[in-house]
Amino acid sequence: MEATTNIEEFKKHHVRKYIIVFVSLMGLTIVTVTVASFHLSVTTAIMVALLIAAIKGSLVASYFMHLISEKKMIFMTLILTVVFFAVLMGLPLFHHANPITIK
Amino acid sequence: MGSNNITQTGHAVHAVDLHLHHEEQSFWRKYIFSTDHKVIGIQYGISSLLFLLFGFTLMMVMRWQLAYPGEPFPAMKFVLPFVVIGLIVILVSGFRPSLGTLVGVLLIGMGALVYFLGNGDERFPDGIMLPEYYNQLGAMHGTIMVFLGVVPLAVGAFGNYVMPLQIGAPDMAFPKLNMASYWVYFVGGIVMLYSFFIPGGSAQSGWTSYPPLSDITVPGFWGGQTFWLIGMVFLITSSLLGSVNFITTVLQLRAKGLTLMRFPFFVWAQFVTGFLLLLAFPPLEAAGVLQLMDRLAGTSFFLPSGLVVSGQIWPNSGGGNPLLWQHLFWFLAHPEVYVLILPAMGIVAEIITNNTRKPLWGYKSMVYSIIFLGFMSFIVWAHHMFLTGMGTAISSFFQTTTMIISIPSVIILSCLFISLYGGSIRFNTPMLFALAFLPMFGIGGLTGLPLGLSASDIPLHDTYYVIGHFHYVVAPGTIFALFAGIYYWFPKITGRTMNETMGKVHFWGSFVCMNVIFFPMLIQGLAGVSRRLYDGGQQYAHAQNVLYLNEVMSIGAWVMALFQLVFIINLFMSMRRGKKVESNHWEATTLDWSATSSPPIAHGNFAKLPEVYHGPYEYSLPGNGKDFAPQNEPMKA
Amino acid sequence: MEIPYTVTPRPDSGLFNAKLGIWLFLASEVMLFGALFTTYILMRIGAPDWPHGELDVPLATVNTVVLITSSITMVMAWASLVMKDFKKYKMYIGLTFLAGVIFLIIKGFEYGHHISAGELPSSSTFLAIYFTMTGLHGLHVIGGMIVNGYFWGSGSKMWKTEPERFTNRIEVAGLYWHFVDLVWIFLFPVFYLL
Amino acid sequence: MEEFLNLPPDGSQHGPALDGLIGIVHWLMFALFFGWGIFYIFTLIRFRKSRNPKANYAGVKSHFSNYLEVSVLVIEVILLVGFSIPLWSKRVDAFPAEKDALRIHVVAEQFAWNIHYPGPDGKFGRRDIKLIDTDNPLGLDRTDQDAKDDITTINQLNLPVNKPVIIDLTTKDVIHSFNLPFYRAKHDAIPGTSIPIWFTPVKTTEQIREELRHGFSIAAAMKKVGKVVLPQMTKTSLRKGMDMRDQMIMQDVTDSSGSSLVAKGDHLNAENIERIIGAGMNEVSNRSVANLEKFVLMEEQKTGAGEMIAGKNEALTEDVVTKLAEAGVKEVTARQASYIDPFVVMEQYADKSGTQICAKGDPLTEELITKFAEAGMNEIVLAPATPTEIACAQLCGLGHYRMRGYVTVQTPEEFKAWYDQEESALNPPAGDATSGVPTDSTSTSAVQESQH
Ligand code: HEA
Ligand code: HEA
Ligand code: CUA
Ligand SMILES: [Cu+2]
Repeated sequence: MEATTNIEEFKKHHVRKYIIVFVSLMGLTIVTVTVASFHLSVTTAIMVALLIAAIKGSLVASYFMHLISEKKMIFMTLILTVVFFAVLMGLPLFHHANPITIK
Repeated sequence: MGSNNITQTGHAVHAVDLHLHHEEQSFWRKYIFSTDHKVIGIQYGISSLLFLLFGFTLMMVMRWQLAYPGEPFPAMKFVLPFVVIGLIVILVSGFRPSLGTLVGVLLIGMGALVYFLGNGDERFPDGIMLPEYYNQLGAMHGTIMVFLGVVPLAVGAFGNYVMPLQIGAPDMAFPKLNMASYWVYFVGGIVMLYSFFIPGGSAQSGWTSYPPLSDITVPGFWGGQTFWLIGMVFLITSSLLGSVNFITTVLQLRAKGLTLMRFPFFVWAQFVTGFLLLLAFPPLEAAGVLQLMDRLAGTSFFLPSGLVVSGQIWPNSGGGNPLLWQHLFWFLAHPEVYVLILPAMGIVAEIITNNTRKPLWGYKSMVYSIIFLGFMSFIVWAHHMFLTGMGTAISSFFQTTTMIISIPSVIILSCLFISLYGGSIRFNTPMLFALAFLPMFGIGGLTGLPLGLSASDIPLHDTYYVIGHFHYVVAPGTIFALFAGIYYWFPKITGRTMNETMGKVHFWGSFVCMNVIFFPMLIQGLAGVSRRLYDGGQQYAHAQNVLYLNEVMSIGAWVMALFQLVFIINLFMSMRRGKKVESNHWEATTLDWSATSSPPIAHGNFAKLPEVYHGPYEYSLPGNGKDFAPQNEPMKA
Repeated sequence: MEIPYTVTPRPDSGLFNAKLGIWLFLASEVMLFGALFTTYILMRIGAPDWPHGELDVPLATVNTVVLITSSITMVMAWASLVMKDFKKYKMYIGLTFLAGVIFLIIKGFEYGHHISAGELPSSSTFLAIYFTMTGLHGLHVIGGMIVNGYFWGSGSKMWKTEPERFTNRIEVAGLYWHFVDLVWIFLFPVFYLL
Repeated sequence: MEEFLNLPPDGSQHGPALDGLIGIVHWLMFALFFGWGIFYIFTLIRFRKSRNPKANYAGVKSHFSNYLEVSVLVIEVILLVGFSIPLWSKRVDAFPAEKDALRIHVVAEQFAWNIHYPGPDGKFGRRDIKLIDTDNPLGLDRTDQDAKDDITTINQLNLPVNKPVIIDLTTKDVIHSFNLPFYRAKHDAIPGTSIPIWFTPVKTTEQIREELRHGFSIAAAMKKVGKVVLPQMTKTSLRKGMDMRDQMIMQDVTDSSGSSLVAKGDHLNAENIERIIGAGMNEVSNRSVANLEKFVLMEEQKTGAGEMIAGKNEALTEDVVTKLAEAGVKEVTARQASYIDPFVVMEQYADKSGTQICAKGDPLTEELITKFAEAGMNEIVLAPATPTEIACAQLCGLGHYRMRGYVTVQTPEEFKAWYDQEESALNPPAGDATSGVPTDSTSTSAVQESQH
């Protein structure tokens, strides 16, 4: 962060933001634990849990890790990573989707 | 250390440079735990050359068994050359504490190692090689060549030494990390070597280490496979540290005016390679951890239920998936093979432009191709697994991507060919090696095509055709490019040139032998001979009429070793006796030659950080006076 | 010759070296954990049945809270440095370290419980992947604690000589620490809730 | 092109298509290689420094390389869409109807192929890993109704010609790769899953063998006759710490109680030396290890007493060498043996007087070679005895290289005869007590099968 930042300004803008994020993270944790006790069907449960985790994850990445205001170069790197990460996640698909079977 | 020579021959500018920025460092800080990218590059270079030699030796031992199955192994015949060459190296280095002497001693040590590896009841009872030992040699040859030889030489040594100079950087972005990367590599290498000495010997499931075989042969902690895995974790970590450093350096420390499209092609190659290492290696690290868990904690990640080994039900929980390993392994290993080739292409591009005295033809399309190549290399991995039970959809996907990825290679190679046209070609040793790279990589790459089509891969998969395919790319391909690089940058590193006559002997000998070794592999492969056969195929009827080639190939390999001796002697003799030369000996344009004095050693590459005014290969520009325009000099025209 | 852009950002990229470096490193970590999550999916698909409720959800919830808290203290530690408040920094980074300790202690209890109940990695692929992933995550926590501990202790001397560089270092350490937190945010539902 | 590439003979229905694809790809490869190759050589000569001292900055202006690259791309698309993908799809999607095909299970293990036929009922019996033992490597549950008529063999796969066969492939331990080079079938066997593959053999083993006929030079074989010096018996005094592993012990040594310490034929390695010394002996008779198995005798060998040691054409095994050493024979005339894999003679041959030497299909022996030589023949025609084999293409451990099975593709009648024979061995018509366990069919060698 630039050394010239006005301290008061910084406090107002950033520290408040961090606290809001923190509170939402806590809230979402409670939500996900509660939802888990609802006995939803497996697919729904997985969707919900992963959705919440994704939201939490993006909060951490966006605010704690300042991704939201990050430089282009880092975005490019991460986009590349995300693409290959997706490929990696698709691996079970490659494996299971198309076996040789006798029809 | 040889760097002694280097300091002695240093130019005035460089001495001043040293004086300005650094008080005298201790021996250890300067040569052993140095953070200077050039010293680290040399460390990588020496270690990886030794490993290459060692990997080659393992193969020469194997080739004995392939040529003369079941005949007693004449260990001493393989030990003697090491001792002799070690003594010669010590001799030409003049019996004083120097890099040459150290390497001479190491070579003699390697002779002792080979003696150890060529004897002993658990390897050669009654002088005859055991099949399990053959498998150990094969697995370790592959591993050592790829992970301890070529990658560290291409990336660790050339990347480290040359790349920062070419972009006008004072050093790597993270010098300490750079040092750590070398030492982690070193430890990984030692772990790998050590595994030969444990009971049961080293890993023996191929360099691919497919489970369940790798899980169940010599299970438990004291199995060579465990050491292989631990060694790999070190090597992967080293590569990761290195790649973070490389990418950051390229992006952050490039000189003023050095825009991306003014990069020398070698820098592009290293840059793309950095990303391949960064993103492809972690999955193998994960897979390595999983296999370690299988071996040490008794988990079943790669072991399905219901395994019966030698009539006994294998005690484990089951439920795992053996193909998972293959996916994770090839997810790395296909990008990895491009890690083996891209730096080589970079080196070849530098040398060809320099020795044709004209710009690289199609620089831009080459850059786009190499980026595309890097990207695509992540989505072709399953072409190594066509025969593991793939339906049409998935196999179509992977063979299509495989065909697509061959196009950028074709483009790069075409550009290099066309670059020759209209040049004024100087046939010096580096150029000879670089030129030979083209058709050799051509053969290797072209033989990839029938393998990449799933239907024609059926007869060819896991035959010597595959072995022939990739050796053409890595041995007369990459290794030749690396030789070219050594001859080319030697004056940069030492201020002297290598002997041309010996260089040419080395070239022609290696060129002929390489083809004698690897072309017959394609023939055997088409005849259907499987790879990794202890007796070279003697048991099989379909192999009978190509069996005679085994002896031919083996003799080729041994004769080639003799030509490598010429190289080793040349290398160390030239360090002391080579002709002293100007700092821009080859009249090159890139910053590594034009902006620094030769040889720069210790911290500080440039008296003043250079500024770049134009593209990398402005040779023979009409109206520019001399036939080359260094990047740091504004063009006159 | 000094290496440029260790403290000030390079104008065209807007980044100082270590920031780019750590993001690259994190990119590789993403691929590392990606491979493990893929393994998880494959193991789960391949298993005849996947255990539910075998793990201790309350303890893990506490651990989630602990890690999230450590993330905010980490970011506050950095923010304190930006606001030139070294005392607060010391407190926050200390708290972050402490949170790491608590996390590991709780994790240790969980592990001990499983092991004494005979639930070993070798018992099933579920336990295998559970131990492997949480274990590897634990190692990452330990790694982060070593770094944070260093910056709490002798490493913090740099504040006096090169405050900006030190602030950068804490930012970088923070990025790593948040990533470790982020991994846990996914591990938690994946193992405990599903 | 296929001939030029020297692909092995092919006996499958789909093989020509695969070979054809390999051929076409190689055309492309050669075109690119020689096209660029000529350009390359030309530029190297034309633009060498002495001929062209000043380089041309611009170089090539034309864009022919773009057209070239595009055409490579187009050809590759054609290869994919026109050839490879349809061919692959045929292999993995277009399985023949179950009723038209023979269905077999193949279970690999270190280092053998277990073959499981369903028997006349067409149903595979239950297999259970708990039942696996040396007699029942498949773990077949013979009490299961479906298993009663199941035929199992080891390393011997019999198939009828012209009938599609579906093979369900799996393995008990590590990954193997089921490879029939002469039928262009290859697929990995993965533990934990069973993967079906299929192909149709259209040539019998017999026919493949015909295609593999090749000359064999008797004259060349006889050039390898020479004197072979045999190792002699000596006595060696032993010291602790000696290691003479290249020596073979020529006597039995027992301890005082008469139990054997080392046997004749053991090697004189450090361990054995220690044992012998331990028994209080300090001298032993020995000879050096000969390793002459590749030689066959050209004349009969007898002891001084006229006792037979070894006949003409017999190999110089360690045993024979030992006997010769004991008899004090120093040197013999012998010939280096000519073959490793068994071959059969592909013609009927007679000597000058018209006496038949061999019939077509006789296995080639050293004895036959000598006979041919004596009859003054220079060249004969051979073929491998068991050309159609099952190879293992995936590294599977120390025995990977010798994991070899046999496929015998027969006429439908021959196949039926074999099937019935196996079947009746399994369930003898009359109450034969020895039934129950399937016979190990490796003994039914492929040579006899196809000879008839
Ligand atoms: C540096 C290493 C390297 C490189 C660059 C390549 C490049 C390629 N490889 Fe190779 N490959 C390996 C190393 C490499 N490979 C290794 C190590 C293995 C085996 C691993 C194991 O199993 O142990 C392997 C195995 C392998 C397989 C698996 C085979 C099997 O197991 O059945 C396949 C299948 O698709 C394949 C395909 C390809 C393709 C399509 C390319 C393409 O990228 C090639 C593109 C290049 C060209 C098409 C050349 C262009 C030529 C011209 C333009 C004309 C030239 C003219 C003259 C020279 C005169 N490779
Ligand atoms: C980069 C990779 C690389 C390289 C360069 C080589 C180089 C060589 N390889 Fe290698 N090989 C592999 C990677 C490589 N190999 C892999 C991955 C496998 C598969 C393993 C498996 O099955 O799992 C394999 C398998 C393999 C086999 C098949 C074994 C089998 O299937 O059973 C054979 C057979 O001949 C072989 C031979 C050779 C030969 C003769 C060389 C020669 O070209 C060697 C030439 C060597 C040099 C030219 C070294 C020169 C070095 C110096 C001169 C050093 C100088 C030293 C100082 C200055 C100090 N290799
Ligand atoms: Cu079975 Cu190789
Ligand atoms: Cu590949």
